[in-house]
Amino acid sequence: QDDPLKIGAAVYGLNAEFMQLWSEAAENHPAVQSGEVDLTVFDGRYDALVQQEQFETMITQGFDAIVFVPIDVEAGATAVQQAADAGIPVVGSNTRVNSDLLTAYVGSDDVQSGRMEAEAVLEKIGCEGGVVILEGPIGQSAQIQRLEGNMQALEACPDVEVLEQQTANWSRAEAQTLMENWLTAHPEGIDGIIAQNDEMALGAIEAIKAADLDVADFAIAGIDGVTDALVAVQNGEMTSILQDAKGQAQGAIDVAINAAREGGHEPLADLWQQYPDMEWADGAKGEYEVPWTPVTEENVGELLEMRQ
Amino acid sequence: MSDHTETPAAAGSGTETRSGARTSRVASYAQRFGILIALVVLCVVLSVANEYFLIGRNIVNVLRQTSINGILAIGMTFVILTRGIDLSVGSVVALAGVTSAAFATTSSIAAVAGGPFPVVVPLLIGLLVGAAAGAVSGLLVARYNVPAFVATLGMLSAARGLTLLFAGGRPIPALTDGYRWIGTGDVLGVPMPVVIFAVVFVASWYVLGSTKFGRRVYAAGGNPHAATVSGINVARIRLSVYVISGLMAGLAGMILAARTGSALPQAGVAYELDAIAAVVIGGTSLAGGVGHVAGTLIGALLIGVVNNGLDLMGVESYYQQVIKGVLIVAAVLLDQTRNQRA
Amino acid sequence: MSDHTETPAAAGSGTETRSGARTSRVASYAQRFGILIALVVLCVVLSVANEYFLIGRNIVNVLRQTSINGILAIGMTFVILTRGIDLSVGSVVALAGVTSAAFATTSSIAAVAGGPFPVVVPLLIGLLVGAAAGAVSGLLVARYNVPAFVATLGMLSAARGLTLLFAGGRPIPALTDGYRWIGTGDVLGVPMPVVIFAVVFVASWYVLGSTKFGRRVYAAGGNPHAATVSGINVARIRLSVYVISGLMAGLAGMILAARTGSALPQAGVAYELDAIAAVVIGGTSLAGGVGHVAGTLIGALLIGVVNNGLDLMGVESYYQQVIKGVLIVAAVLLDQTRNQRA
Amino acid sequence: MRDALLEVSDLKKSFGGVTALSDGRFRLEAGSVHALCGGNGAGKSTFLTIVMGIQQRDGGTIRRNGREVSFGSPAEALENGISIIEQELSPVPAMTVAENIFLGREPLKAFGRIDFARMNDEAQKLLDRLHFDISPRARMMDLSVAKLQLVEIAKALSYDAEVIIMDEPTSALGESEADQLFTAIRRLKEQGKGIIYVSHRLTEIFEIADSYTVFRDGAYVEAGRIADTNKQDLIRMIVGRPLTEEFVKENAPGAETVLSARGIDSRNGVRDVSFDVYKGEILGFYGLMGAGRTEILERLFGLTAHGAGTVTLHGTPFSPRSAAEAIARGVAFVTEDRKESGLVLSATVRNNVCMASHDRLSGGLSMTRGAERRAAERMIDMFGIKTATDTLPVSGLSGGNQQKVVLGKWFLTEPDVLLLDEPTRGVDVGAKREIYRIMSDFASKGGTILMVSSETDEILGMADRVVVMRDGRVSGELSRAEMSAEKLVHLAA
Ligand SMILES: Nc1ncnc2c1ncn2[C@@H]1O[C@H](COP(=O)(O)OP(=O)(O)OP(=O)(O)O)[C@@H](O)[C@H]1O
Ligand SMILES: Nc1ncnc2c1ncn2[C@@H]1O[C@H](COP(=O)(O)OP(=O)(O)OP(=O)(O)O)[C@@H](O)[C@H]1O
Ligand SMILES: [Mg+2]
Ligand SMILES: [Mg+2]
Repeated sequence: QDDPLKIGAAVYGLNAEFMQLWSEAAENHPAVQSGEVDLTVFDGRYDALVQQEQFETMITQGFDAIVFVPIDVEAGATAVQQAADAGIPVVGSNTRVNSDLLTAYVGSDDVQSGRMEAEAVLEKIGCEGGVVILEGPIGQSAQIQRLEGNMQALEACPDVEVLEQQTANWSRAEAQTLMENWLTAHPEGIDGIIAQNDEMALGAIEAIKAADLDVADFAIAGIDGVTDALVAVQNGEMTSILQDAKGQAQGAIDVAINAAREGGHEPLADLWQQYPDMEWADGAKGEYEVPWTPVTEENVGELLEMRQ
Repeated sequence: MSDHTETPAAAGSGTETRSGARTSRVASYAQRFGILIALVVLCVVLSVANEYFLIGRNIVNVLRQTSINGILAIGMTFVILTRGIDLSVGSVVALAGVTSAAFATTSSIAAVAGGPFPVVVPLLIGLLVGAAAGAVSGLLVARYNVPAFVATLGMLSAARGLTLLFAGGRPIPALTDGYRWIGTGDVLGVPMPVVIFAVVFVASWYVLGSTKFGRRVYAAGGNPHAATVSGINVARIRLSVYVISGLMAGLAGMILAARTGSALPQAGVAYELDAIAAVVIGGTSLAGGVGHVAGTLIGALLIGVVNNGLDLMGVESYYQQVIKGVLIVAAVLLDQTRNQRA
Repeated sequence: MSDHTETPAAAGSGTETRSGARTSRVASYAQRFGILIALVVLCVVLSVANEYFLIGRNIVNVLRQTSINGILAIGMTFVILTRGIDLSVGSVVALAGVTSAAFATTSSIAAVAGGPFPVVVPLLIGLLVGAAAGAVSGLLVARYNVPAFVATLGMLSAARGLTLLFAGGRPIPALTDGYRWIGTGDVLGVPMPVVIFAVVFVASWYVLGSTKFGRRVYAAGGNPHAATVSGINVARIRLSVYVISGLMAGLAGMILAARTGSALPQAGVAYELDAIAAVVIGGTSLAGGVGHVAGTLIGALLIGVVNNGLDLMGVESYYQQVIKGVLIVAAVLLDQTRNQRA
Repeated sequence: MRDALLEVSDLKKSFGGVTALSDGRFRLEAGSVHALCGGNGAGKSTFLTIVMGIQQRDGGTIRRNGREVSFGSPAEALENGISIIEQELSPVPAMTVAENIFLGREPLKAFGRIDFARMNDEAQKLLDRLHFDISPRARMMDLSVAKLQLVEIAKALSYDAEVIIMDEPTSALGESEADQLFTAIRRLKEQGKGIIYVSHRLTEIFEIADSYTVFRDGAYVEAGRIADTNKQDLIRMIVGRPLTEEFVKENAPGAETVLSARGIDSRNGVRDVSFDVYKGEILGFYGLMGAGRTEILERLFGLTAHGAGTVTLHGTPFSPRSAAEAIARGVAFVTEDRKESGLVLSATVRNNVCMASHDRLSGGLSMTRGAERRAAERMIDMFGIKTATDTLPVSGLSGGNQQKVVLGKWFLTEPDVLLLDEPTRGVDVGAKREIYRIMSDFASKGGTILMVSSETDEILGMADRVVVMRDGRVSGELSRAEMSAEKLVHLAA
């Protein structure tokens, strides 16, 4: 075997659990484990410019392919352009980037998850009452798209009133404070809580507990399936929509290897078996959509097992 | 006491002091009146604007929400009084949170072998970690003359990295009830974070106002050279205040973890800004030697009330940021013009 | 009266000054030697450790990556020299970025009616917005005696809110080629950001070192009372430095937008920390009156090299944070021990 | 009658509740030196800073050449031909001497660049003309207090102002430097300038001034021609009652050696200094500026690194590594520069007084408030510190009163050995006498004093023995009987 392929994974930030799961999965890709691929993960520190600079660094070092999880849809385009100019294929993962130079995108449709979580909440409250929405940082693509999904679901329930809608910046502590204040401002009115990620849903749960209210009286949903949320689902406190970090990461690496080898790579990741709907198609497709998995009391045990 | 009078520029401005200590102490608080008035005005406006603002439950909320920043700000007050600054508190919050939580989790993955331990073990660990982080910053500042900004910026970065390493980037969940009680329990209906905050506040008031150590903190900050000539070991005082700030960060980190139910390695980001803001809004001078924890308390409450009030009224996030910025400046401006000379 | 000069602790730290303003200026650079040596040592280590570090292309990368922080840090140097601080630069970066970009986008949703305009229009807008933000902070500090920390913290929050409001939370994409040239063009192979940084650096060197205004900045920071008694309008100087810092933030914001190809309302978060760090690492005292942009340049380069080197070597993110913290302190420590008295 | 250069009437100023000035009156004629006299806290500095536009008045009128003026800032006063040497030295520490002198009016060359060469040249010329031995290129933070004061003098003179205010310009100077200043003042007088001169050294006033104005408790008392008055009368006007002899000296040295130095070195060229001090003795140290007296005291007190030589205290080795150790051995040190090393300006009088006695004033952890208050009140009484309460920040005290706070701080430690570096700097005649009496009592009760002073009168009046220093070495030692002004000056030069 010749020199290992040098693949870089530029992710927007590693301080929170989801991207940590993503990058761990990337490191565990069979090709990385076998030494076929030499993977370097770059922490973008939540800054579009830092990511762009990391692209410059990878270009300097002549990486063979890049997997890209941008902080921002628009700002990522320049980085992709630079890589393309240097002849390095870029595979998007998890978050979209507004560029047609991307070799492929392996991710999940945020609009869909937004709709799914909102539907879960609405179903539980019987399509009537008041809900609040805890949003991600305004302007981020996940926030925009998940909100779009939230709204699609809400349209079907005209009797539901959106009492409050505010960003808690994906943060559990911020969501907890926000929720405490909302519970005061709407002493009776809140029936459902649509949180655009799990961390914020967990914060809301803590706020409810702190106010001596019963979590069971609220319909709460989040997205991502982080470990704490899985536990909360197990306790019957919330609903979560699992975003398959492993599938996204490993799928993207397979596509990246294929692009670096200019075709002919046999995919090694589990996800191609796991999801019957996902078709490898010789790695030539522009988009691979990794399905969402609603976390239910049935599958939560198994999912938690996998986290160990 | 009443070292803490005021900005030298405004020295003796409008304070009738004749009958000694008592009056002067009152006067020294009177100098906080500006910012206290700002707080009161804000509260009045908010209680008119929103029916829920003044209800008991919301008051408890405000206090609880203020407690973490308040505790950090009290530690920060010690540091700033000596002309220092501690940028690392946010990171130390997270570090102390995850390290202590590892001794208090029932989750087998994250727990330290043998755990979970009774609550005093993680509590001591958290305080110890906080104090150790503070001691490192303090040594750099006091002994090696590294500017406080650089030393604690280094600690900000390093402590965050260590936290993430220690926790593997994941939260430490499933904390024991004993541990969670620090954040969610209550004493006679007063939430624990508020109780702890109150204890810390009273203790710091006592230490700064009535002890030898407190006197020396003011002296070391007001004029380190003169303090040295007067036989005060300025380096030791400097070291101590960073340890105190670290302890406070440790405490705050545990309360935060206990409140949120798991210790998050990304907790506390940018907390230093709010803590410093509370101190400065409260009238403590970044030039050292002048200030008081009472002001810090008011500063922290002001920030807490602004956040709470804007949330209560459902002000949109973007406007919140604009209004928050304006309000903080306006509060200090009100204080400033009142105290200005001539 | 009797403003307290406070020779900072390091006063008279063994600097033999005999033959003059010239020598004294040289001496003042000599005080940067410590940190310069730290930078050189770091570069040598990195070039041994990584084959790519010293290649021309990477050097260009480092310079380009340093330029934005460098430009901010130069503006910050002016502010810190007057005993001030500007926490708002990161937010002003974003505000100037989006407002100028609105005049330079081909996207019909985000554009200002009639746009896109020739590059000079957005450029002027960006500078104007930066200067205006600086002027507001400056007025609060200089005229209304609001502590710089509070005034600029307010601006940090308000400018971010305004940015998000203005842009509706979304990036402003599709900037004109003319505008993008600021960030991606080059002059004789030197990237534009580096060219602009160089021009700003030389200009600030000249202004601080050779002009009346420069002397006044040092005087206003070194001893505001003495400056006032010498007939210097200290308030005006204070106002000016915040305007300069705002201008630099405006410039940096446009370069950032031009480099990334769209103006992000959430750009520049926490940039103030790196900018202040560059200034302080470069030896400028937060107590005012002492320091030099040459030090700031070295400080900014040091931070840039650390970031670049750790990425080049593919050091894992969490370790990076720890190492970065340690390296920054170590660099200053090296400097400090060299300059320490006795 | 010609319009006066400056005429001030009914000037008022109060700081909150404290009235600093209730009726300030003054009339300055061209070509004259007019002394402004008054005790500590009489309102002199307040008056002068208002004239200069540094502070704003509450009431009253100021006329300049007959025209009513109101200066909103020092810049306006400078434009109107008034310059000032402030009582509190206020340099820009990191700048050079020349830069400080020309601050705000630097000579320029093409493109608005500062002409550093010319600036240094002109500063050099100015300093040479005044016979001040200072390099224009030295940085202010490297200079001693005395030299800082010389620079401030040079700076004030360089404005070529018509009215020059000098608020205690000689308080940190030795006599020879003061003489240089007087030469310059006479020259200015001939040029028709007017000088307002403040000093607590009355001999100086009789040497240089033409007329006087006396303030007491913030109000005008009397004015007149120096030729028509004498020292006794002036003292009476200043203090409000007659004072007899200036120096009080009742102590007699014992035979027991308390402190003994053998061949000690210190930085800045102090070499091989030896002396003994006895119980109950006041040992004077005399010398010109920079002779190294301060360094010796700093060395004894543990503030500088120890060089060669040994010191014993009560027969046991004494080499403190910190001030705390020195204090613990019963040594106290009234430093020369109260602003730099003596006081925490932002702290209250009480906290400053108590600063070196924390252990004594605390019961374990807690400070004993009552003890602190009583201690402060005792020292305020003992030294006659003029302050509304002991809980005001010392930054609000007049210069002389600040000096008394420093003295109070050290007397409170109840030392055996007192190191005094220019102890009466800026203190008024009445209080000086009080301080001398306290020193004398202290020595009579078995205390030992080492006193550095640049005033020959003070040395002659108080010292039992004097060590004269020159260029860091002992150039002679005189007993009280041998002492005379001529011998001191001769040995020092
Ligand atoms: N900033 C201030 N705040 C409060 N009180 C002040 C302030 N400045 C001066 N005073 C008070 O005003 C009075 C007059 O002070 P001033 O400095 O004018 O005295 P002075 O005549 O110059 O005394 P000295 O000879 O000691 O210098 C003093 O009682 C002093 O306490
Ligand atoms: N070149 C210098 N660099 C740093 N400090 C100095 C220098 N020269 C003097 N000093 C300090 O300044 C203070 C006063 O020094 P200086 O020798 O001029 O004082 P003085 O009172 O005029 O004379 P003496 O030394 O005889 O007391 C001392 O603390 C001394 O250590
Ligand atoms: Mg005076
Ligand atoms: Mg001396």
